[in-house]
Formats: sequence, structure tokens, C-alpha cells
Amino acid sequence: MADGLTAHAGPHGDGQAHHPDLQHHFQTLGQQQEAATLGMWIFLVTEVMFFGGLLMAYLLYRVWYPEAWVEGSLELNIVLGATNTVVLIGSSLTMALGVRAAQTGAQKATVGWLLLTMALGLTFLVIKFFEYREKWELNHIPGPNFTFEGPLAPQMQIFFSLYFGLTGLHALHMIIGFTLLSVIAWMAHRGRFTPEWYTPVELSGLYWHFVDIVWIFLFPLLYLVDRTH
Amino acid sequence: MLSGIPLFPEQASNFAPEVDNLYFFVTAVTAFVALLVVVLVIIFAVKYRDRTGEKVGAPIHGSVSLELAWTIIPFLVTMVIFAWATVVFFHMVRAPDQALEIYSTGKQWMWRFQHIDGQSEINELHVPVGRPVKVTFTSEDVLHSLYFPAFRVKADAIPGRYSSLWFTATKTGEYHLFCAEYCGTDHSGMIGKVVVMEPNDYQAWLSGGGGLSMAARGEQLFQQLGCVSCHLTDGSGRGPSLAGKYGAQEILANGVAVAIDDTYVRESILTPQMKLVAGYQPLMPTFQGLVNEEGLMSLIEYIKSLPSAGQPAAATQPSAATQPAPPPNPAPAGGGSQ
Amino acid sequence: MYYAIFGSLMALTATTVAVAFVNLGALNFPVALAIAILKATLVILFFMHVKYSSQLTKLICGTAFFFLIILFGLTLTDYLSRGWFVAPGGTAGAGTQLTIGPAAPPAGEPGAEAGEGEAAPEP
Amino acid sequence: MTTTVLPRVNYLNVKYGVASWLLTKDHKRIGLMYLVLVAVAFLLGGIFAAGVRIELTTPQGDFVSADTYNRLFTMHGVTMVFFVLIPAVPAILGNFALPLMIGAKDVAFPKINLLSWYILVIGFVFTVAAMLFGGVDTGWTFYTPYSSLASNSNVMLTGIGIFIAGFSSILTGLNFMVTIHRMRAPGMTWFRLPLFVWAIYATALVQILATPVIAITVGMLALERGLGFGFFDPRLGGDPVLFQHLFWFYSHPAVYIMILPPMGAISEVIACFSRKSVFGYSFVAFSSLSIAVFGFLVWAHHLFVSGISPYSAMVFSFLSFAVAIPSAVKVFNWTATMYRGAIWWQAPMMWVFGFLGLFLIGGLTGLFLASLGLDVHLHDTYFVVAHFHYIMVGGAIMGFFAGLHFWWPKMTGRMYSNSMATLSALLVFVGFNLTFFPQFILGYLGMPRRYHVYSEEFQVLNVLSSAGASILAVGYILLASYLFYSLVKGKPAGANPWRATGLEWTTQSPPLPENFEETPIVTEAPYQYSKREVNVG
Repeated sequence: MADGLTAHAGPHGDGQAHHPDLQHHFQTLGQQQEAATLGMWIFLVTEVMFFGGLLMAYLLYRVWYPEAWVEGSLELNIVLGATNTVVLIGSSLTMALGVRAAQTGAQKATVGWLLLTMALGLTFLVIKFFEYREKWELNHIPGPNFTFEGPLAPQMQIFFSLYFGLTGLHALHMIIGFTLLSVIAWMAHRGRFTPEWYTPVELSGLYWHFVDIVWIFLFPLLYLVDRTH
Repeated sequence: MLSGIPLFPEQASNFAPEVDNLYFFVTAVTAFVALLVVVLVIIFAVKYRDRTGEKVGAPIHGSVSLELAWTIIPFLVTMVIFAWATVVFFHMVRAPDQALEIYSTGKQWMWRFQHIDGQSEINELHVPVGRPVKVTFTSEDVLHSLYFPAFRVKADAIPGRYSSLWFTATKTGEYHLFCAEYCGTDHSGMIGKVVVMEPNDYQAWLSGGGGLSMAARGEQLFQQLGCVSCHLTDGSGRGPSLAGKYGAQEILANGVAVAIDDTYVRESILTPQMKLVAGYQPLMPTFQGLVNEEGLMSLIEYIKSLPSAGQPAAATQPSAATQPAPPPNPAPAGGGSQ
Repeated sequence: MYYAIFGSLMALTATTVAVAFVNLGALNFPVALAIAILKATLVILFFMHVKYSSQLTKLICGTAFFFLIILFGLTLTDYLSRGWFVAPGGTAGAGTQLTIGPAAPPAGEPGAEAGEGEAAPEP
Repeated sequence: MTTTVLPRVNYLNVKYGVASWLLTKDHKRIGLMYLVLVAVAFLLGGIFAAGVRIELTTPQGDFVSADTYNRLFTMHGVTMVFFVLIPAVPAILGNFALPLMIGAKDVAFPKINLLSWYILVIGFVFTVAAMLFGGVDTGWTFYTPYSSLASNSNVMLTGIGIFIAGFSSILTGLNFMVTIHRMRAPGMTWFRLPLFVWAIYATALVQILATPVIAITVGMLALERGLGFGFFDPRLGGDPVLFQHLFWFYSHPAVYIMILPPMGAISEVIACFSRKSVFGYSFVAFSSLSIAVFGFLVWAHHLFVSGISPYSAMVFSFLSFAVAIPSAVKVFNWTATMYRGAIWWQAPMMWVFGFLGLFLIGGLTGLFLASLGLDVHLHDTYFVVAHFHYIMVGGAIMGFFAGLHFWWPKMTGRMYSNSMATLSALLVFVGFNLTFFPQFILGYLGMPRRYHVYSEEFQVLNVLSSAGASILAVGYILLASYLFYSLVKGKPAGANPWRATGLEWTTQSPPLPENFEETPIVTEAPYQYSKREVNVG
């Protein structure tokens, strides 16, 4: 994907007929875009498997320790979790609109939607930070200082390990996505994109939606195990 | 044993001939295939050799029937091996009921064996010839693997749970005992010997050392740790009666049926709240740190030794009649049973 | 169209939160998962334009989930069948259920502290 | 001097200086840079192996201490698996040959390609640092709880190295997959692709799908070891066997990352030196894909005695037998390819003969280990060690050398000594068998692997094994010598010294920086040896 993003750095066009963003080893701009998009999709496949290892651990221990899972989920703040879900899905919407704007060549709108997406992403991270801080104060961070009142403490530590593993990895992806978007927004601001070539916007959009999808699963898996008590 | 290069370890258990026969069969099949291919390659390489590099080969591109033949025939052959090997494996997994039980713990870097009658030994295991022996074992630290090459059996020792293996020794003598799962610095020193004895000699050996039997030691622990104050045999205590429960099934508070086996007893002592029997309050504290692996094994042996208190050990009637009757169908009871 | 998708996603989010407060017994987990899958599908199909993309993209999407299911499914063949063997004649071992038991301990007050005092070991 | 006959402009001399290499985006140069890196790692891993074999010549632990021995075999495994076998064929031969074979100017993402190399270097630096600071002693399998709770060696640093190196593999796979999808020359349809390309495609599939799982698993291990998180910790109720599941979900398919590309190279070489098209092209192509897919379904055959459910073991045993079939199909097809060929005994073909013999033994002994009843006895013994060395060295490394000797004239523009190469192949074949065949017997006798001190009755076979290892070492040193020598004194090879088909042989040796003067147009299936006179160039 980085190649798509930095494609402007190496316009080796030997003839004027070439689009400035066409890299020398591609025949056409279409080929180049298709390659970049395909590369991004394949990258997302690896991301799915990346989360897969943690999710497998989640699945196993949820089957083994259902009571700990219920109790663990009750420890989490459902209001903040739900708010973050809304925020993140909202950011997916603005991202999709941003891609649409880039596609139609609306430069200002593109920048605007991208900035809005970043703002929502930041909101998510800030809320997440407060959630983490609360867990920190309660000594719910797994490790030697982990404390939990009750007979399920060891299993709760596994629950919180998975909670922090999964949401931490997700937050890391958010931070990467945020950085990516700030570069893209800057490029959009500089007028780097045209309706013929806006691949970087499209690719970072795919990435952002993927991060959103991960959260769509994490929210019910972690926060909504069983709230009937 | 040192004369020349041996090709096979000694056959000293009921499994050894089974495994070796399978081994010979697989060796024969694979050697046949290997020779077939190697001979063909050599024949082709010599017969069709072209020193000039100028000639071209015959225009042959493939043959679907040949492809199918060498896909299907090997598949069928492997299925024969698969079926045979699986039968042998399940024979190894299913210990006979009347097996002589021995407990063991592995830790860096030694094996400790505990006989039910009270004898215990380190890096040495005495067993009688001709009688099924089941070894139940766990690890106190990292993974180990209990391996008797002459018996062709092996299983990993995993901290936090029980593994088991069984064999019937068929030949008296001394054989290797290895740790097969890498466990740190002195992994290759975590070895010992298994001594197969005539039954009479074994009895003599057993009575030579002494102390209490495991069940008796388990009973002592049962008193010391206070288990006895709740787990009354008549079922009127705060905890379920344990008499005759080993090997039966219980319904848990969350509606799941579990078998009362070594692992369940162990878990119930260490994490009593995890799998609570339906109809009981979660009152029992954990005994983590208060009882070691051998103590756990003794407790298990004690619970095993408890005779059924005249009650049917049926799974649908997990608790004594004196308890507030837990509904047999747990689902509607829901949180009520807590 | 994006707004309509967003609206559906919001509605589904509200549903999944609401359903979490309803005791459906064993169904809570499947329902929550089904809603999450539905939401993810909407995002993939529309926000990520897969509905309008090439067969190859669709295939790649499918591949990811296919192999994820292989990872989960084949690992669970181990965990879900572990209980089968130890039970003498038993059918369902402890690990065979995937649902959250309806009789999970009540929140907050598992009664452990009380239990600690009452049934503490008296050597 | 004959150097003047080399093409005046080629990718090797178009630019000079260290920077022109370190900043290159040319897939051919990157391939050579991988070759250098892998050669260093191979030397390092070989030195560790030598230490292990010297120790094992006597039953007592008299050469090194137990701790040192444990570090030696661990670092041997880590280096060879993650820094030799995983990158060797896909990243060296794949990088060099793949774009040439499909008629592309470069891979799809040249910058990512260079980045992958740097990532591997960084991973290697971490791993070497771990070794310099005292090494790591967990075995390359890093089983918990030893690795997370007990070992006091540099697990973290090594883990970070492997985590980083994993991304190199992922990005290489991604790059190749996109390249094969999007960069084929006009007319290069899927069924005109050389079989090496099919093999690389199947490999890329495994790299993309399996590698992330090892990355996250190592990450979980690091969190558990470093911060006290609980994922596998039995004290918290975690399951150490889960680590093994996740580890082997990667590490079993990883074997196919190692073996599939050499299989592809074997198909190329066998067709060329038999002067025939590969027998059953589509069966060989699809067997690569089915090996890649089936390879994901068999991992728990490493866990038969690790405490998994016996029913699960049965399922995995069945699937393991199933994955043997496509490999067998390949061997039968290669053999059939030679039937009524015109077999030209050149060096690459000698390595193919060696490969066939060793891979056959390696593959067939896999059947023993897939058999449940036998695996109980054989698991974690030297039988396993011998089996996977037959696959990974006898198969993957021999196949890699077959490919390297085949494409060496294309890479460097020069020929090596054919007789030296034949001798080297012979030495490696003989030395290898002497080293590892005794280990099958040792394994059945019950000698556990990773033993520093062993029982005296195992000594004779161990001495044989160590003796074989020294022959093996001579074979490798010879190989390195004549290849180096050829760089300086080798005769110019010409565009097509083997008179092979395939697009890579239509351009000059060494190729132009942009590979072809003009984009080739493909009009026929590969391996048309019997049809027409091949361009001699």
C-alpha cells in the first residue's frame, strides 16, 4: 500500500503520454490501481488472521470460563463501549463519503470528510483512554499487580488479558490509521488526487473500514457477553 | 545391549508388538514405493541419457488415467495405514478398568512416582509383569513427557491437568524412562529406569518401603484441610457428599453434565467456583497453595476409595435428598440455584 | 445510500445492545454474533464497495473468513471433544457447550467473601 | 579474460556503489541481496549445527555444557527456519526469476520489496543480538510455559526478531501474489504459467494466511513473559496446548513455504534437462495449490501426545494422510516426465536427482508420523529430527540448489564448473544420508531429541551421523567455492546456456535492468521442448 501512497515520488514517465503517477513497471494506470487495491485487500486478509490468533484464545476461554466472561463483561463500561461503536461507525460513514468526494474530484469536500474521520477516530481513542485509565485505577491491568475480588480472579485475569490484547491491538490499528489519514488529508489538501488517480484515499478507506469491522466484533464479544444480571 | 547396533528397542509391553508390526508394515509399503521411484529414475536417467544436449524428448504431456491411478491407489493404501494406526492408538488411549494405578509428577528435572500402597520413588518405577498399569501424572512446572521406549508409550505432562498412559509389561527387566518434551537445562538428565518385576517380587518390594497408603494420606488431608466439615458422607453438609461419586456424573449449576474424574476433582479443589454442582452455594474457598500435586493425588485416591453410600450414583440425582431439591432440568432454575 | 447504510448500522447497534439485556439463554451469543456479522457484511459490501468489485476481491474476502473458520473450527475439534473421553460412558463433557449458561453467578456479589469466612479450612 | 563477452549493459553494472544496491528497487538485485543475507544465516546456522554434532559424538556432555548445548540447537533451529528456509527460495529465486518468468518489468510493489529485505535484516539483527547477549534456550518451538515462565534466556529479543521477520515474509507473499495476478505479460494466461510460478503463488497464499498467526502468537507470548498477561499460563487456568495449536497453525504450513518453491524449481529443471514438457502440467499445478490449502488442515499432528483429544487427533491424522497425496502426485509426475526424455546430465539435474531421493524418503517417513499409533512412540525422538531434515534440507535446500544452479548463469551471466557442481551434489547427497539416516534408527530405538547426554547404546549411530555431517560440510564449502570462483573466472554463459524454454531465457544474461527490451507476448504453453528448436541465444 505504501507504494500506492508514495507513487508520486517516482514518476519515471519517459514520455509525456504517461500519467505522472504511473510507475515505470506498470503498463497502464488502471493496472497500477488494480494492483494497489489487490495488494490492500490481501493485506487485510493477513490482518484478519492477525486478529484470528487472539480471537481463537478468546473463543476457547469463553467456552471454558463462561462465568468469568459474564463477570468480566460486566466490569466494562457499556455506555462508553456503545458510544465508541457509534463514533467508529460514524467515522466509517465519513470515510466512505470522503472516498466518494475524492472520486468525484471535490477536493475541499475530500479534505473535510477526511478531517472529520480523523476527529471521530481521535474521539474513539480518547474515550478508550479513559476506559483504560479506569481499569488502571482498579488494578485490572493483567500482570503482577492485577487484583480482582472474588473467586474467579485467575480467569478474570485471562479475560482482561484478552480485553487488553484485543482492544490494544485495535487501538494500535486506529493510531496507524489516524497517521495514515493525516498524510492522505495533507496530500488531498495539496491537490494530489484527481478522479483518475485517488488510489491512496481509496486504500486508506479500506483500511479504516477494516478497523471499524474489527470493533464491530469486539464490542459484542467483550461488552455484551450477558447483561441480564 | 551394547553389542553392535540395535535396530529396535526391546519389546517389553503389550503395545510393543502391535506398534512394531505396524512399523514393519509401513516400512514395507514406503520402502516399496521408494524403491519403485528410485529404480525408475535411475533407469530413465541412464536409458534416455543424451550426452549432447541436442536431442528432444518425446511429446508426451500427461495421462489422466495414470494421474487418477497414482492419486487413488496411494490414497487407499494410506487409508489402510490410517485405520490400523488409529486402532492401535485408541487401544493405547483406553486404559482397562482394572489397571493398577500409579501416580506421578514431573518437575525440573525428575520424575516422582507414587504407588497407591504408599511407596514412592524418584526416577525409578517398579511395576509388576503381566498386569495393566495406568500412570496418571502431571507437571509441577513446565511441559514434560513421560516416555517408555520399550513399552512404546509416551504422553506429555502438562501443568494444571492430568495426563495418563497405560501398558502391560510383558518381560521382566530394566528399561529406559525418558523425558521426551524439552524442559530446560537438564532435560537429558530427566531420565530413569522402569523395573519390571515378577508379581511376587513386586509385592515384596511394595511392602518393603512404607508409610501410609495414598488413600489413607488423602483421608488425613481431608481431615486436616477441613473438607470433612462440609462434605458429609450422608449428604447433609454444605457441600455435596463425595461417597461413590468418583466415576459418576454431576449436573453443574449452569446445567452442564460433567464426569467426576481426576481432572474434575482437581479443579474442584483448586478452583471450586468454576464448576459448581447444581444446588449448592459457592461457599468453598480455593485450596490453591495449600495442597501440593501429591496431596491432590492422594485426595483423589481417597475420594475414589469412598464406597457409595447406598445411593444410586445416577447423574440426574446429583445431590442428596436432604438438599433443597435442585430441579433436574437446570435451565429454568437459572440463577435461582445460586 | 451511505446514509441508509449508516442508519441500518446504528439500528443494528441499538438492537444488539438491547438484546444483551434480554435473557435469551443459550441464544444470546449467537444472536450477538449474527448481528455483528450482519453489520460487518454491510460495511464490507457497501462502504468497502465489494458489492461492486471484481470476483477476485470477493474471493479474497471469502478466503480470509474461510481460513479463520479453519483456525477456529479445527482447534475446537480438540477442545470440544476433550471431555468425551474421560467420562465413562459419558456423552457430553464439560467443554462441549458453547453457550453461556443461564445460571451464571449473579453480578457483583458472588458470595465468595461470605463463603470464605464460613467454610474456611479449619485444620 | 573473457569477461568482455558479457552484455555491456545489465542490471549488475548499470549502477555501481553500495548505495546503488542498498537503495535498489530492482527485483533481481534484491534477490541477490537476499542471497547474501541467507548465506550469512546459513553459515551461522551451520556453525551451530556443527557444535551440536560435535557434542553428540560422545554420550557424555563433554564438549559444551547442557545450557550451551540447549542454546546451540535452539539457535540452529531459529536461524535455519526463520532466516534460511523461509526466505531462501521464495525470496531469492522467487524475486529473481518470477518477474522474468511472467514477462514483467518488476514485481508489483518494488519499494515494498526492498522494505521486506530491510525488515528481514532488522529481524535478523535482533535475533543475532539475542544470540550475542547469551542466546536462547527454548527450542525453536518456544513452547509455553517454559518460554514464558521458566527460561531465563533471551526469549524476548528472539521473539521480537521473529515477529519482525514474519512481516518480511508476509509482504513478500503479498507482493508476489499481486505480481502474478496483475503483472503477467500479454498472452501469459494462467495455464501458460511455468510451474515455478504456480508454486510461488501457492507459497504466497501460505505466507499471507499463516504468518500473521505466528506473529500474534509470539506477541501473546511476549505479553505473557514481559508484562505478566495470561494467555497460556496454567496457573490462571490457561492452556499451554493452545500455544501449540497457534504455533503449529503457522509452523506446519510454514513447511510448505519452504518446500513448495523448491518443488516448483524442480519442475522447471526436470523439464529442461529431460527436454520434455512436465508430465501432467495441470495436476502438478493444482497439487501445489492443494498442498497449500491442505497444509492448513493438519497442524495438530504435532500434538498427538501433547494432550489433545484423541478424536481430534484422529481427524488430524486423517487429514495428514490426505496431504501426502498431492506430494506423491508430484513425485510420480516428475518421474514420468523423465520417461522417454532426452536427459542431459548437467549440474542442476544432478541436484534434482539428489532432491528426488531425499524428498522421497522425507515424505514417506512422514507417513510414519501421521500414523497415530506409531507417532506415540516416535514423537519427539530423533525419528522426527531425521524426517524434517530430509524434508527441509534434503527437499528444500537440495531443491533450492537445483534452482540456484539452473538460474545462476542468468543471475551472474557466468557458468560455474559443471564437474565441481556434480561432485558437490554427490557429496551433499552422500553426506546427508550418512548424517540423517542413522537418526531414523536412533528415533525408533527411542532416543529423544534435544538430549545433551544420551545412553551409551546410541553412540555408534551418533558417531556415524556426525561423520556424515562433516562430509555434508565439505560439500557445502565446495559449492560456495566454485560459485564464488565462477563470479570472477566463470565463462560467460550467453542468454540461454541450457537451451531452456521460458521467458527468462529470452533476454540476455545478466538481464537488462528492465528485464526485456520490449514486453514479450506469449503465444503458447510452457515447456515446448519437444516441439521446436529452442533459441540458443
